[in-house]
Amino acid sequence: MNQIISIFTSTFSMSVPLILAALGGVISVRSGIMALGLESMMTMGAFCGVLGSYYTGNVAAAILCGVAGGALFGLCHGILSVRYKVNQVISGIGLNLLAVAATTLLMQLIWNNKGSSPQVASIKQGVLTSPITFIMLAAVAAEYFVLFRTRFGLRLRMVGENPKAAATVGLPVHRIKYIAVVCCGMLAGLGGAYLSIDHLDMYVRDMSAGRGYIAVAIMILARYNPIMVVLCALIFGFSDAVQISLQGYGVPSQIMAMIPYIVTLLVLAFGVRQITPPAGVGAHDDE
Amino acid sequence: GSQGSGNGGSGAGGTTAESGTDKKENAGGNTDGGSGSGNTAEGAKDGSKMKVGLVLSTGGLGDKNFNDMAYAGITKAQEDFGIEFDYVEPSSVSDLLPLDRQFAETEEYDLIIAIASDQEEPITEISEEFPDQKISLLDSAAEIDGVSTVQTEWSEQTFLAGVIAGMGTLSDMELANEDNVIGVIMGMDLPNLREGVVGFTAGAKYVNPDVEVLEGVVGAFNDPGKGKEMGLSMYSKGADFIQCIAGASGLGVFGAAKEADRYAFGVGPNQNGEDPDHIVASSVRSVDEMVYNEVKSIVEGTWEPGLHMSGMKENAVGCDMEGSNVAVPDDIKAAVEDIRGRIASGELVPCKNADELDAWVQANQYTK
Amino acid sequence: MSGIGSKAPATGAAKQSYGVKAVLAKNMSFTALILALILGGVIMSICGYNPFEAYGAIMKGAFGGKKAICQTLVQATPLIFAGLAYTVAKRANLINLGIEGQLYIGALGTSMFALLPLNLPPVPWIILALLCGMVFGGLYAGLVGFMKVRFGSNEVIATMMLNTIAVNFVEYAVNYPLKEEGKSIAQTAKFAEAIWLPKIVDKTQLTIAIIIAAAACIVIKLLFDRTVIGYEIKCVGQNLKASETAGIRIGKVMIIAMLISGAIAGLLGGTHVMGVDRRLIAGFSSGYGFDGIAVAALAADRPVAVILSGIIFGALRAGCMVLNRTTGVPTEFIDVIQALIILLVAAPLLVKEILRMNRKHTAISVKGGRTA
Amino acid sequence: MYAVEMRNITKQYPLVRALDNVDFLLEEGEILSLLGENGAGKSTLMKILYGICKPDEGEIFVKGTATAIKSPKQAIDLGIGMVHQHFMLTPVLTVTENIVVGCEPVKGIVFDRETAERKVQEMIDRYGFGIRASQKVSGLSVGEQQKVEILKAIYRNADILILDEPTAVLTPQEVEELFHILRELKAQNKSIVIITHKLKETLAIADSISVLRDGKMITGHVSIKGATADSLAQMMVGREVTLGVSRKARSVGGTALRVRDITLKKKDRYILNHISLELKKGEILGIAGIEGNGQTELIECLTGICHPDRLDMEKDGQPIKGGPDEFIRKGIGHIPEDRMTRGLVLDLSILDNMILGYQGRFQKNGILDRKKMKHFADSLLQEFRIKAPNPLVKASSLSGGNQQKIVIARVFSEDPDIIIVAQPTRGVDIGAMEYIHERLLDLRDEGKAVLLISADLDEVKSLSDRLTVIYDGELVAEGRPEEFDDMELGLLMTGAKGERRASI
Ligand SMILES: Nc1ncnc2c1ncn2[C@@H]1O[C@H](COP(=O)(O)OP(=O)(O)OP(=O)(O)O)[C@@H](O)[C@H]1O
Ligand SMILES: Nc1ncnc2c1ncn2[C@@H]1O[C@H](COP(=O)(O)OP(=O)(O)OP(=O)(O)O)[C@@H](O)[C@H]1O
Ligand SMILES: [Mg+2]
Ligand SMILES: [Mg+2]
Repeated sequence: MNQIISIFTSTFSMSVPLILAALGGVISVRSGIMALGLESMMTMGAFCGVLGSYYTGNVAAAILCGVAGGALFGLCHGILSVRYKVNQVISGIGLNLLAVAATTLLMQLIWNNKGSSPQVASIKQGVLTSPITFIMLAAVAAEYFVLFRTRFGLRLRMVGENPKAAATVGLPVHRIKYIAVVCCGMLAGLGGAYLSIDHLDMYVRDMSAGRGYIAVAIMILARYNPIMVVLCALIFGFSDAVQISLQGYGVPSQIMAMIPYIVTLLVLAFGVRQITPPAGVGAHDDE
Repeated sequence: GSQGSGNGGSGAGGTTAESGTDKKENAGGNTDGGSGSGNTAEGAKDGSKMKVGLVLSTGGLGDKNFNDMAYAGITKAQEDFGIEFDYVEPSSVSDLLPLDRQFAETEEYDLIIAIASDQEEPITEISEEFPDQKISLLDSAAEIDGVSTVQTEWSEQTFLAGVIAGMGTLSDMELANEDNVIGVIMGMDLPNLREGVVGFTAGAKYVNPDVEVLEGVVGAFNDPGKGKEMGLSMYSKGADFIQCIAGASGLGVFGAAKEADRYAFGVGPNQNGEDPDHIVASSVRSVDEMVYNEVKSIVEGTWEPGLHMSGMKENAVGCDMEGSNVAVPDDIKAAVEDIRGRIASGELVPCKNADELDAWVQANQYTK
Repeated sequence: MSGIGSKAPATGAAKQSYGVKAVLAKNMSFTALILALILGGVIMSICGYNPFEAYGAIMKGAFGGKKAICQTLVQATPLIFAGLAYTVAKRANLINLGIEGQLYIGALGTSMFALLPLNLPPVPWIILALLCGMVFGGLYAGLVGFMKVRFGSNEVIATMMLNTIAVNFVEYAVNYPLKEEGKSIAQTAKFAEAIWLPKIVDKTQLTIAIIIAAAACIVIKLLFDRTVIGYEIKCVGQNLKASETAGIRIGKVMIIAMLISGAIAGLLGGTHVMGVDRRLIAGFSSGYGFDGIAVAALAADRPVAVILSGIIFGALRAGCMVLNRTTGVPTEFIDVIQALIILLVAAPLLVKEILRMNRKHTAISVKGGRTA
Repeated sequence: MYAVEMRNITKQYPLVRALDNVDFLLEEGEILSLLGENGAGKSTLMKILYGICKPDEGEIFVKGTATAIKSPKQAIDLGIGMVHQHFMLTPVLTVTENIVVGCEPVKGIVFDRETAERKVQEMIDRYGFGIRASQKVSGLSVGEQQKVEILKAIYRNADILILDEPTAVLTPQEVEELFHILRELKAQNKSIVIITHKLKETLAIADSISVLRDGKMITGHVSIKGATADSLAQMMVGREVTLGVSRKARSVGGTALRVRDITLKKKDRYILNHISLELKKGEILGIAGIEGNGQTELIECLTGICHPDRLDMEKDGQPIKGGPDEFIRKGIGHIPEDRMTRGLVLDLSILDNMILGYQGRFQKNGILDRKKMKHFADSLLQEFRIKAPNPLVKASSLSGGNQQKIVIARVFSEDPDIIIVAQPTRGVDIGAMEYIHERLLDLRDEGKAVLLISADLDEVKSLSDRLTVIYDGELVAEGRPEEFDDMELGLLMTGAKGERRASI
């Protein structure tokens, strides 16, 4: 019984950051900007969250810092890909590299150790009662509502599908895209902050450990739909939790570690076919 | 993304090891002539003309562990003997050979210190190429001509923590439970870490043959988030003591200990200060002292090639309870000291190999 | 009515030389590279390090002497392969984020073959072992192509999932079935000496792998320029429907593009294990697969430019080693510089704006407007 | 007062001077037809007015005041609306969403879908456009999409309306309906610019004309009075053109292609309903029909792209099946209806596009023969008078008409036995149109079999030796072109008069 509860809490706490980042990715992609930079936004969120807590000792301020850190990189990604028309795959990969290097340097400068930060004040409430979990749930609903019910959502989807057409009906294409990537950065940053100041109480170099990439996969698998994101992330988190729980029964751990990835691959092959991203991803309004 | 550190990464988060990389005094090269290949070292107590090169292990500085400890050791030596040093942080195992070679090629260094057993082969090649170069290889059991290797045993390092856990899980310690279950978590499934696991298990079964030892692998040295889940999962299965050998992922295991209100063991340096109420002890390995001693020997002219052991006898590995607030019952403490003596004296040889574990446990049972 | 400016064709205007800036404007990638280095230096000095000392060390490590150049080429080799692998798939409009996994599987294939006690003469043995790696890597990537064609699976997810699976599988292999007896390191036994890639320069790690890499780039260029399959890959990459209409078998072409891409990644793995480590070690790749994307970006997806681009990144890595050893400048600056290079090379508009090269255009048109 | 006055507009693209010091005037309350060959600069001029392109030089006055129009938003605020030549629609969104986006009705922050749909449906009904407001655009035919584009502009209540080739894909009835709407708008004192390559339409609707040639305005603002199709054509092209070629078949031979019972079902609906047809050597068989009645699918079935539920097809008595490669090899040429998506790989060079589909002929053991390709492309550029700097430039840099010529040149030069031609002259200027028609007739005279599918009634009527009408996946009528008059054809095409079921 204990174990089943443990698997479920584990599933949730591993899914929360993935859901947040993937939600961010959904907004970004829906506005026509590919979101390979999620990893960098999570990293910044995790780092800045700790930084905020370190300097203020206040958890709320820490969360805000984390969100701001993610938003900063979201904005960078936006400016590069919208204003300077950088290939979005490259911008994403470049920012991912930059985020890890920059945070490591900052750790060196601030804490004189480039591996991990000191322990800081943290939320530490466990996933079921954490404020970030509630923000996440609200974000899922809000994102769904905004995307599919509001005027802004309609415009955003229009921009993502066909920026040229959106421009010809007078929509402020760039502004909408900037809003979208900043929101994306905020959500992914919150996901990162969850890792560092809720689940743990410190920043460790590269601690997002590839979650940003997994969030990209989840977002695609979910067909860029906020509700489906939750489902897909839970499938992934669940298989990971089960994998952890089943370790130590003779199967080599490396084989066990493949399970969530194989599950995702199978879902991809036999469950979710022909995923078409918004037609305007990577396109510009003025070409 | 890329993998975490390579072989040899282990626990983290210490307080004793001087953490961090102070900005190096520029070592850009001003060894006013006197270096050559080492013969100036003979008899010199003052090392101010000496220069040492340090090739760290993959994973690099900031691990509050292995690499940071080595760095702390060499800075201490710098203070005491006035030597100069340069160091490098390899980014992958494939870079080890060219880095070792670059040090040797300059012929500026009186001693090159290499860390971790994955440098065995590069060092073998380099020592053949530059037979006059003095090289120390730490944490390796290889016998290489002209190289001083310092061997430590993972099985000795974690054995005493196993003893505490094995006795503690059935004791009336505050956070222990009735289940006869304990656990051990590796960062990655690597052979030398597995020796640590076997040592821990052997230690526990030495005092408590029926104890169940859960094993887990996080899959990365830099994922404390997953480390924590792994820890929580084990605690939920009834474990009350967990030894982590997981680099920075181990920090997550400490988090799990706090959340589940159970016990954990640190590894590497003394990590008890990370959470003195839940970390009972740390399975330490004094890499800093090993580095210091190698430098010292070269300064004092006592450096000698060959295989050196640095075990429990030399107090280089073992169990350190200093700084922990956990109240360990006196009988356990006594047993730990007793067993420490038996290992140091060579009376008891911890098991290293999982295949031999059952036989070893049958053959070795603790009696006062 | 018409102004002076309006008579001259625009190309004529662009040809007018404005000294250094005009030269820079014509070589935007080069300009971006320089700018990234300068920016990196500025950041270094802000953080309190001496950029001249740092760049001196990097130059010394990358180009200061024969050994340094060799080291640069050694570091460049895997990057060239990875960049090329990404480029090939990219031309078919497939984003192959799975090079990392494919190179591990390729390395596994080569190693398995190399560990067989065959005792063939070196040349055929080496060739067969490399081919084996290519087949492994190719099939692993081909699987993604197959999934895409058969199930319509998104290749970005598939390749990312297969990365982790491959890395774990190789780790399993070197920990269990292929592990060297009696060693406490997760690695296979050393290959027989006959199957080590021949060195070009003694006492370095520079083997004929670099030549294989350069040759691969040229072969791929010829493939695109001169062969039907290359032509078809380009068509499929640019316009699926037109390709379908033209009778090109899209599925086949996609799978072939992935096979080639994966085979190149496999060759990376194979040459690495046979040339550098001479055995399979867990975690030997320090993220080559992802670096390949940057290399391909710098080369703007042109196969031959990949060679140069790989060498530039290789030089940074080689320079990083000396930087790390001889100065107190943290190596993370190299990563920062790499990231800046990637971003700036991909953003010629930004570079122009920073250097205020846009001015020239507007200046002319404003002048023309007045005269009109 | 002029509604729009553009002065000294110049626009230079890297390789072409699209507009050279152009003056353009539009009076209030008039309908002006902007004429010019492909690539003359018509779209560019209008895009400048709408704020999509920025001119290098020149001034714009709207309703008398000088304005710098920097974005479509600004143009919209000035009361300008535009129907774009290439659709600006988002297929995954609904008709309503496409139309209202940018000035949506809202309740608070929520998009008020009901009101929007109601309003749009009212407009649709008023103009008799026969689409559903809640439908997704992806399910619409090209003609219907064109209507959505028109509604988009009208919905915004523009005073100045620009229509860039709105009639290219409409039937005569639909064109008539559109003109009716335009006259209505004109009566409300709105000013309208219409671009069309069909001179008949210009004569029917325009009050005045302006003609662009090679980026220069050669007429200024002139009244339509006294103009004839021939005089307009001459103005545009700068030489005489023969309009409406028609040459009768000399010798119709044996059966080239026989198809029986093609059937294609999607979601229980017949897209193609037991179609049978027979195509003879030396004849052009025309299929007239409004887009979306199965033409696309029929073409795809006849060229191997789509595999229908039933297909029984014989060429020269031999059954054929397989993919497009097989069909091409068997000598069935295909000029797709949409050059941008099916005909060309725009990002590749002209050279590469010239061999698309026939790359097998230019290779030996998988290696391409560059010399042969280059030679081939050069000769085609010359023969088909394609305006291009050299064969190595990207196909995307050509104007639409010239792009179309590449597709045609490629297929014609491969000497296929059967050619399936869809909308060969869509958006092509009359000079090029004439040329393409001549070529089709030449091929027919050489004894090839041609299947011509077009929405342009003049085209099918003047070229076909036999004519049939497709409606809702069925062939509803067959006969010689002279047997039908335009009105009757129009009715057949809209299904209003489908009395006889043809099996040809
Ligand atoms: N974005 C662009 N870049 C480069 N050249 C362009 C661009 N847009 C238009 N041109 C060129 O400018 C010229 C005028 O094009 P425009 O689209 O205005 O012609 P048009 O009169 O509308 O022709 P059509 O009847 O084919 O629509 C053409 O030669 C075209 O190739
Ligand atoms: N980047 C470009 N470089 C050169 N020419 C271009 C470029 N983009 C578009 N063009 C050409 O400019 C023309 C203008 O594009 P647009 O989308 O307005 O079509 P258009 O001219 O109205 O259409 P068409 O020529 O098909 O009738 C196109 O004919 C196209 O070939
Ligand atoms: Mg217990
Ligand atoms: Mg046009």
